Amino acid sequence: MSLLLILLIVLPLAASVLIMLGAAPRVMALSAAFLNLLISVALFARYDLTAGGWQFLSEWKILPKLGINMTLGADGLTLTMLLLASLVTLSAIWIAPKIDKREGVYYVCLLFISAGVIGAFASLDVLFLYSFHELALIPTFIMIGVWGSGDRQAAAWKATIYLGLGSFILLIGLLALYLSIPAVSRTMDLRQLDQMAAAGTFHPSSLIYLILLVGFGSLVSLFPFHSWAPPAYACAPAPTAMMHAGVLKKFGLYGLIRIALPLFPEAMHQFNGLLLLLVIGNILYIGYVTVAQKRLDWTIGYSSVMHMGYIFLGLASLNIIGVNGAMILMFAHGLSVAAAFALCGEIRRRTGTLDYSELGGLAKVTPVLGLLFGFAAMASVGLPGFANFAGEILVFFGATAYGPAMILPVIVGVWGVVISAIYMLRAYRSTFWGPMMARWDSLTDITPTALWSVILLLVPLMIVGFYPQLLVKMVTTAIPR
Amino acid sequence: MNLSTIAWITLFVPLVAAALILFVTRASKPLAAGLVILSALITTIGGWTLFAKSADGIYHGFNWVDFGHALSIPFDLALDPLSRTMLVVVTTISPVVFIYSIGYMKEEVGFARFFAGLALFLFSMLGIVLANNLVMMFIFWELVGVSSYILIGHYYQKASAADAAKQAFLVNRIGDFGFMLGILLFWIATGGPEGGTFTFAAINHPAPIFVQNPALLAVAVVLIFCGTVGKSAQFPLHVWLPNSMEGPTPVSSLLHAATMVAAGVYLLARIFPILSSSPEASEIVAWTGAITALGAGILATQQDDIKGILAYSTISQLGYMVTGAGLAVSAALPMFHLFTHAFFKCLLFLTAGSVILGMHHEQNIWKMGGLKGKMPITFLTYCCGMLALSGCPFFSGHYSKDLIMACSWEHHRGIFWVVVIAAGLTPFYMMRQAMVVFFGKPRSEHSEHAHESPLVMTIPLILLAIPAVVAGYPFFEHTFFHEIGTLSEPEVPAYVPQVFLGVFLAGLALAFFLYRNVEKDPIRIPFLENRFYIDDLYFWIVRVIQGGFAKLCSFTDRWFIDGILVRGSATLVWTVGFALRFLQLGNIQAYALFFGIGVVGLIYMLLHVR
Amino acid sequence: MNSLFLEIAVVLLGIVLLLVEAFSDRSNKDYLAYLGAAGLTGVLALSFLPQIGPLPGSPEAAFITSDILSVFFVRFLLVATIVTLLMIPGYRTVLERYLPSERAGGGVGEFAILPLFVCAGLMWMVSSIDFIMIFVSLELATITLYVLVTYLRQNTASLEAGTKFLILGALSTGFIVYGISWIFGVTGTTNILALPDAISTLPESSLYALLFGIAMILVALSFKTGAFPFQFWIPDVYQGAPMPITSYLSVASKAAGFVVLIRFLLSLEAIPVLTNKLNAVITLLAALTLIFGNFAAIPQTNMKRLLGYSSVAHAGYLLMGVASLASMMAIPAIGFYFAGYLAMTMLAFVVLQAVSEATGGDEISRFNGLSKRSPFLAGAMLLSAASLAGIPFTAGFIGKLLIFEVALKQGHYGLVMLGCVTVAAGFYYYFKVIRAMYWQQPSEETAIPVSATTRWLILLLGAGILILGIYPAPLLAALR
Amino acid sequence: MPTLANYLIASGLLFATGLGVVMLRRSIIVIFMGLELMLNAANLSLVAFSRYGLVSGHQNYDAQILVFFIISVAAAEVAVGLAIIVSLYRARQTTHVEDLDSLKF
Amino acid sequence: AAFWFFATLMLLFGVSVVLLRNPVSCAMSLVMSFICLAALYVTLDATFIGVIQVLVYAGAVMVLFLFIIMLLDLREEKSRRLNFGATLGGLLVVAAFLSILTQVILTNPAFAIPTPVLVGPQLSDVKMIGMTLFHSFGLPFEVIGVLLLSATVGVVVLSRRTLR
Repeated sequence: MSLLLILLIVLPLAASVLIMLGAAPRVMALSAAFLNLLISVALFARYDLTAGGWQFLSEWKILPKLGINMTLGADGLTLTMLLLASLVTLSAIWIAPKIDKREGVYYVCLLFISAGVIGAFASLDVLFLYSFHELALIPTFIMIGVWGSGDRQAAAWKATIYLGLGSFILLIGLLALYLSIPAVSRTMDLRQLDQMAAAGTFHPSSLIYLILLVGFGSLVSLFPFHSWAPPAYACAPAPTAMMHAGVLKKFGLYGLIRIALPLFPEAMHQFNGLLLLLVIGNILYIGYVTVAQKRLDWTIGYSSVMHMGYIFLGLASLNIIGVNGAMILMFAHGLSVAAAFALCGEIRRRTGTLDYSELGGLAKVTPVLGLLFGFAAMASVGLPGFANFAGEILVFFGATAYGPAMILPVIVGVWGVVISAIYMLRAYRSTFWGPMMARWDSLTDITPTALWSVILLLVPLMIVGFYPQLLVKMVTTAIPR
Repeated sequence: MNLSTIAWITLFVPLVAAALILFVTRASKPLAAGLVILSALITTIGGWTLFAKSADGIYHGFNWVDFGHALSIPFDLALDPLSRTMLVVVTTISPVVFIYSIGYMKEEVGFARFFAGLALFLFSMLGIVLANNLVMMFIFWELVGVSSYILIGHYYQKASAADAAKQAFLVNRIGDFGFMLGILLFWIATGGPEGGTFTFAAINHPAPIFVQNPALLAVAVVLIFCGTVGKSAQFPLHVWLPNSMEGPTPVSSLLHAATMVAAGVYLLARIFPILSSSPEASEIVAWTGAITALGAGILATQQDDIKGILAYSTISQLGYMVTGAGLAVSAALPMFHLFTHAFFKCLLFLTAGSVILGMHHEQNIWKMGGLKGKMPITFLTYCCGMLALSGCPFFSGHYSKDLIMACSWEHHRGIFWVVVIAAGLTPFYMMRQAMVVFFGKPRSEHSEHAHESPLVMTIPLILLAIPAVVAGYPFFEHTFFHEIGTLSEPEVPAYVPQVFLGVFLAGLALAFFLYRNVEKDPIRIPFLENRFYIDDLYFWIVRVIQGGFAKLCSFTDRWFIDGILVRGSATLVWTVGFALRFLQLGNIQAYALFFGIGVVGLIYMLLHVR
Repeated sequence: MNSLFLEIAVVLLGIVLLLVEAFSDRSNKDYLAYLGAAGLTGVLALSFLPQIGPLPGSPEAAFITSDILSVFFVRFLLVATIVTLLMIPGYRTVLERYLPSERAGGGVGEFAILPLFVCAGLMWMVSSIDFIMIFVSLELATITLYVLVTYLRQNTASLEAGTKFLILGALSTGFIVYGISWIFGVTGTTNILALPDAISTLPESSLYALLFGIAMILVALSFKTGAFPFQFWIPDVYQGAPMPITSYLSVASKAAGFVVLIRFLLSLEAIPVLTNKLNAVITLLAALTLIFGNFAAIPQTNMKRLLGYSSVAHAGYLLMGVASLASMMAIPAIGFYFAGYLAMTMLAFVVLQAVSEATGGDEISRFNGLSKRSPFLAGAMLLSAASLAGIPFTAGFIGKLLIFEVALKQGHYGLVMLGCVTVAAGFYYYFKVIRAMYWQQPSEETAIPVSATTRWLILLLGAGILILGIYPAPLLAALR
Repeated sequence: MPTLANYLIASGLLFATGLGVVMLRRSIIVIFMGLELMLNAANLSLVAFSRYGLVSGHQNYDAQILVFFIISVAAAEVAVGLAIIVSLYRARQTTHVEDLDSLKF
Repeated sequence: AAFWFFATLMLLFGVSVVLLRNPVSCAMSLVMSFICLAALYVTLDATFIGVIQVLVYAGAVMVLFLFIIMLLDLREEKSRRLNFGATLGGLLVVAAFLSILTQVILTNPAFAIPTPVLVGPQLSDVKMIGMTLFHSFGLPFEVIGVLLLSATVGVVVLSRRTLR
């Protein structure tokens, strides 16, 4: 029984308790995040690929009668997501600016989000998978409301209610799933669920899949359940946006991969048309919405919605290649969008505005910032050399392999790459290139802290981009046969 | 040191140089230049060694992605006659241009950034050359795209430069859209998850599906060809190349004349067997090339920017190559023209750069004049390049062009005549440029005080002038092309070469008499000056159609999905709550009344519901 | 030990305290509250001794039973009363402000003692199986509550609340009595457990009469449990009543009402002719209550009143459980929900009491910037709000989970869908408090004092919320 | 001889009258009287039931006991209620329901 | 005969409680209808209850009422504008209630039975009640006791002018 996973969850919580009791917030938070990164790297390295399957298991009995226990375990996908989570957490905490009001609350919120998402990824029990994710709801609400910018209150409300409703629908779906198990063997343990599904001993109604799709979908901002995301990300303080768009959002996809993929194969085939329709909505429609944006933060917010489309495309292709691509894309998008939001926040802190009409030519005064943003932008455009490209191309191969039904989605997807180039280059052009307003002459370039916390995100992105097989062989362990 | 090591080193040295500059020596100019040129020279040595040792074979690196049977994307280097020849071209021209750049960029800010960009480009270009499969090629294809983006946007403070860079990237992306689909189509056609592949070796044998269904094959090939259209600036995606002249001249010379834009043609040469196995596709390719050659030639006659003229001539020449690829019996033909063109066009751009420097960054030819005395070396080398380009006998360009002519006559008369006209235009606009720039009397005080460029720039000119003249001679033809495929002159009636010669002389003479000491262009055709209004048309499409659609989407997203569906339902709930709360009147009797109503209702329901 | 002793012990405790109060002349009457709490704790301890119900055949056996339901809810009521009593010292200043007393502390003593009698009444109520017993114990609790609600005699709000409570309460009494008489008239018995047999022998023709009686009883119980449209008294009375009494009303008396309702329905649901009818009625009540409680709470600005609406909302969720009584998990679910409900609601009230004590009002705006003025209170309120809204790792979440599970199991899909919407609404109005505490700036910076009792109370309740939320197994085992 | 139905209807009417008083009159005292009427209506029906529903020829005295309880409870209720009304009057100088609307919405 | 007489009388007085404006007269008619009710009890052979009824209601309760009315010296209800909506609603509810009730009663033959005769040598009413009360209803009786106690305390607390 390995305690490393529970340690991953406990460390942030412990740190936040200490902060509540008056320890120095930033120090505590940073050290917890750093330790977490170390642990997850260690886990990632120590995972036994030849054995595969679930490892580092540990279990606590919670409701044994109902077959609900807190079970932690990890396979390749989990570890990848944990790595993502701890990377982004550290970067987010590291890049957090000087907080003058209620510093403690700020870091406690961040740590809670981190703990929640880590717990969600590490849980083998569906109920805890869900519960841990909810842990982030209130902190996000508080952070956007207190330290956000722009029309932050409305954004916070919308996101909170939307996600609350979405996750409750999800809960209902999970309950329905649970109840559709023959009463003797009721359980929420993923492993047993998979076994049952593999053995064909239980066949949940495909309606449940739809409920789950709506529930998870609205957490992932699947079109048309996306309208909470852009304002929330645009208004949230950079670290929150990083955590939420980078990691938390991936939970919905993670859940679909873990639950829908193994348990609802027929249903997924049956409703693939619907899903593909929504995917096209995500890529094409949201893509063009993104093109129409006039502010940097909104552009990135919408782009993060659009890119979910590729991941869903990968899932919808229902084969090892596509799902693999989706998983890699989850990792890649998490890092790249986090970097983008981090730099967004840096720019906002310097200029106080992200309106294209007021920016321009900043590369002159903040060359390093410009360079980093260029990396982030190119990553999200899907340039080879970044993990995003690897993910996207795998998604395309997978989708192509699915069959003729995918012709249109694939064409749309490949065209989506052009769209994202359109808005990203536009964003870069109107932020960092072109003539610069005189009022920005005094801007200072990025601080070393911020520089390194962004590099922390970009380096893994490029490593994986150069050698995707590194992740491929990890995440493949999570793909149901 | 075995050959594969050499190959790998050759490929990665420039990347290392770029990385070093980026992370270590960003500050120092000489270090940056030194590193890059060093790496370039290493690649030169490597390239030539590989060529000399005729080190053919597949050098396996690692599996970039590997799902075993279902899909595996190997990262291999392919060395064969084709890639070796191309390798020589790239590795030979690059260091020369790099050296030239030292002089050209001396004064510039962002010197290091510029050289890092060049190194990155060299790496990606070599990647394209050595790639063994379509995906690898696509990867480096994108990378040259981004390096060209960086280099065009070197003067990012200039709005025009920034826009040009953006446009170049996007237009290429559009081409790559087709390229990607083509790759997918080839993969699925060759078996997809059941052992689909995309190594050139494999796809060049038509897959069974393609044999049964030639139309599908044509589609696949044309999709790949889209990549060429984008990268090699063929009509209708040619618009970016003239604008890319916003970049520093060495960039225009190396990327946008000699090597990168030729990658498209190289791609066609790579897939030549499959291309030629599909007549429809070949015809489409040929016509695209021909139209491009002609159109660009026409446009070149009315440009006033010294680099603009060259840019259009580049497009036109690329058109030749593409036509060649469409019509030839072997990949050697387009490659041959690519080969010769690389040298003389690179040379021409460098001379133009030297002129521009001499003119203190004045690019309008109508501000120049009478420079032949003031910058003799530049002038002479320019003449070599210009004659080679115009297809003057005994100059390299003549031979390659001649072959393309012959072959087009053999296969397709229509195309032949188009190409002939284009061939006639070339000497005309080149002569026009020469007359206006070098002859006559100065038209501005810049040209009064123009001066020859430093040795660091003139030596490269001389170095390039030599191959510009000789590169077409049979020796080179034999050395570099017989392994690729036959270049034997097809049997053509005597009038074909005569026509060719005739149009050459005609163009030359016409330009000579028209532009002999004139102050301003005697012929002004707005339709041509405005590039057939194609750019404006595209601009309009982007602004109105795409922009409009985007606005529409954003509007519906804001007001329908978010407005009505989301906020609407929220408001509904809020309203209901607000209304319900007014039942809570605070008056006991009201409560008693509701109570009574409740009682009656409850009893009634309990009694009568089934 | 005989379960009858518990109630009697509580009554005796009350009488003793009355005597003590009468013969001691200490002006500070807090010690009475503490004594009462201590005594009840003792009784609570007693309740964990192995107990037997009244001996079969003994006259009490006709009125009182000792089953899981009664055992659990007796303890529940004891805990609720203890918490209420511990709230009283913190409330003393308000009492002294509004009571016309010659010298300090006048009348405070009775305020601390009367809850004991209410508690006894409710304890009898939850363990009684006979309408006569139910009636008298209900009246014992209710009449005493009339007094307690009106206790702040010089505070018009309290008086108004008391009057409304009195009249509507008496009204419902009238109905329950009338209902009892009808059921007696038709079946010839007043014993709930005897009902099924009695009904089974009834002629078809007298079904309506029976239903009439049942309807009357349901009306009265809906009034107690605060189901729409009999919930109207709740927001007003909660807003006006003294804080500890409000929390007591919202937890204890509601629970007792639910227990009686459950007993009643359990005995009736077995009867085929009634099953569908009752099911339909309860489902409808649940739906209406959910809608009203949650939606009408959205625009509220007064915290106390908001909690009133929220208690209606929770009644709705509990009714969902009651509508699914057929499932054997229903009673554990409801019991668990109540346990969580006690912890989170009372926690909310304790914090609210401290805050309004310091700021002099119950509006939500009084919470502005609480996270600065007292992070402790803010954290506690955050926890309680989270639990009320049903965030995981709190008791509220597990409660909702179990309730929705049984509802799904019984196929109340409509209710479940409605439940989703109302839960979302709940997020809105509970988060309004969080918003006030964390987003808004405080009107003044001074820290809010928290007395030791309050602090411990908060810690206890908070721990309860978390423990129930993270490790619910033991309680559920106790309930099954 | 009157039948059980007659008594029931009588009690029902009385109950309804009480309800009417509660819903129509505005003086709290009178409303309170109405409530008393309702309780007594219940009593009447109880007694009637006990008289008509004989067990082994005797009246069913349970009902009468209940009546007895109800009367005493009612008495207590009246006492408390009137006390409340008195203190309300002392504070507000009114016994009018319409004056009690400070708590609403 | 007696039934009809007292029933009608009781109802008339009951209705007059609704109609009369003056609280005093309301109280008087209330007590009158209670006395009629007591009479009805007697017709149902529930003499003890009848007596209690007279004592408690006609005695204690009614005195209490009058006492309070005098104490607060409530004049006639100020004739405020009649709230038609409420009134109408109230009347409708009452009517609906009655209609359902009568329907319930009349449709049930079991209620149409004439008065059954009491058989056997029975102890007096009082004795029977006493016995049942103290034999089997001890527990509720205790509860009533507690109730009265706490009610007393409550009333004292509520109505003392000043508390000590």
